Amino acid sequence: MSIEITSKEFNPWNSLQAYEKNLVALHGKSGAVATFVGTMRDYNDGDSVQAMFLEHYPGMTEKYLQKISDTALKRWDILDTFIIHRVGEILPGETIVLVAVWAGHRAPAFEACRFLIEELKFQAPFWKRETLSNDNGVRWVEKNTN
Amino acid sequence: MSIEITSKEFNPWNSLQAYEKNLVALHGKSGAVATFVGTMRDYNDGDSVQAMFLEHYPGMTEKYLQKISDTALKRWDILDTFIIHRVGEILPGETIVLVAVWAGHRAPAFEACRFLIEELKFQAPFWKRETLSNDNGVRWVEKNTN
Amino acid sequence: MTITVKFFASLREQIGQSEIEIDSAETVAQAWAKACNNAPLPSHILMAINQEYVDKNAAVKNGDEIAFFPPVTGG
Amino acid sequence: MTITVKFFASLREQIGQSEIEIDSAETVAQAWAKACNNAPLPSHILMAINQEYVDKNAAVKNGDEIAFFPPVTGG
Repeated sequence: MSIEITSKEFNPWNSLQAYEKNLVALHGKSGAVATFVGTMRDYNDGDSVQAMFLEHYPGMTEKYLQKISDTALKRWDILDTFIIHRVGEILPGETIVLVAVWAGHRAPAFEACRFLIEELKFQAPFWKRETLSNDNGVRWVEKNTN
Repeated sequence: MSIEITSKEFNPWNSLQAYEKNLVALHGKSGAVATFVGTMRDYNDGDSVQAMFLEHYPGMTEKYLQKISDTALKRWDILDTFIIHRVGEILPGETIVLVAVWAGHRAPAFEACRFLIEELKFQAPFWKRETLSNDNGVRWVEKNTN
Repeated sequence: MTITVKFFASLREQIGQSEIEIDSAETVAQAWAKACNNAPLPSHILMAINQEYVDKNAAVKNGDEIAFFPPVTGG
Repeated sequence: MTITVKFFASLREQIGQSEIEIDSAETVAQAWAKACNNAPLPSHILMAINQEYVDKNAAVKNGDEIAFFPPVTGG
């Protein structure tokens, strides 16, 4: 299991490739990997967005992501979980979050992956502040959508 | 949209990275990517498996994967789909299938990804023949599990 | 014109051939009977005409490619 | 010993500070009142003690780290 909070841009597919290289114990055991990648869009709520700042609560964020990863590993028959979340200044097209789940079979992989991203979005202490295009100012995103 | 049948080993994360480089039109529009990767296990149905051969029906396979991709693009609010399926001789740990779906939001990405892998597994004309370990012979997998 | 009948996977191995040509057939079931010397059509077998799933009563025309195969196990 | 009270995101901007130290409080609600000059606690605000979610009646002890923040919007 791994949890990473980073202020640097990352390519999710590179990160997955690097992470899997260390999953030697899963070779031949893992039959399914479900992943979710969240990317910054250049629009939100009908407005054009130029940039975003992602604030977080250092310490609590890691604790919370650890907790939901533990819950997923207990609740489903899965082999491993991997989460990376970006913080700081972000531009459209850049990756915000990566969630990956390895399992013997596909149903628990999908279910645990969906669980992790939903818990993360509704409970992990991150906040988005958008800088709108055309000098339309800055605003905090008030809540996540379903 | 892309569908690929290949007899060569592929790394799904490399393939995704290469494919995304050409998705320039989705830059800033795609907010969610859900992917599923199916990998060969070294066990099945209680037996140790040494190798596998994946037969398919050339022509019908491509047609069928095209059809389910079209269905997904009509049924959900998604931006693009990508499927790669391996055929021929495969060893444990190697990737069998990759399904990826790009969307503005996560719910349709997850749902369409799950739809594609389920339709593929239960309808696309591929057949697995396993070579068991310890000279325990060869057998055709009789049906896919849920 | 002829009709091409294809077999895949375990069925191909049982039949011992991957492809048989027959000169005519009205339905898929009849094509099976002609290609397989009137052996009964196994109940779990899937069928396609020109690479589209059909049932055993589907009509066949000259030049068609018919396929019979066991339940699929890809992915 | 003191109690550290932290604020995040839009709430941090409204309060104008990211961290305030108070000398004592019995509950989270009381810590809010002390740190914010008895301003009413906004109804949608989330609270944590030592980085675990709690409700406003949770008991506070010396040395605790208390945090108030708006609904989260990560992912």
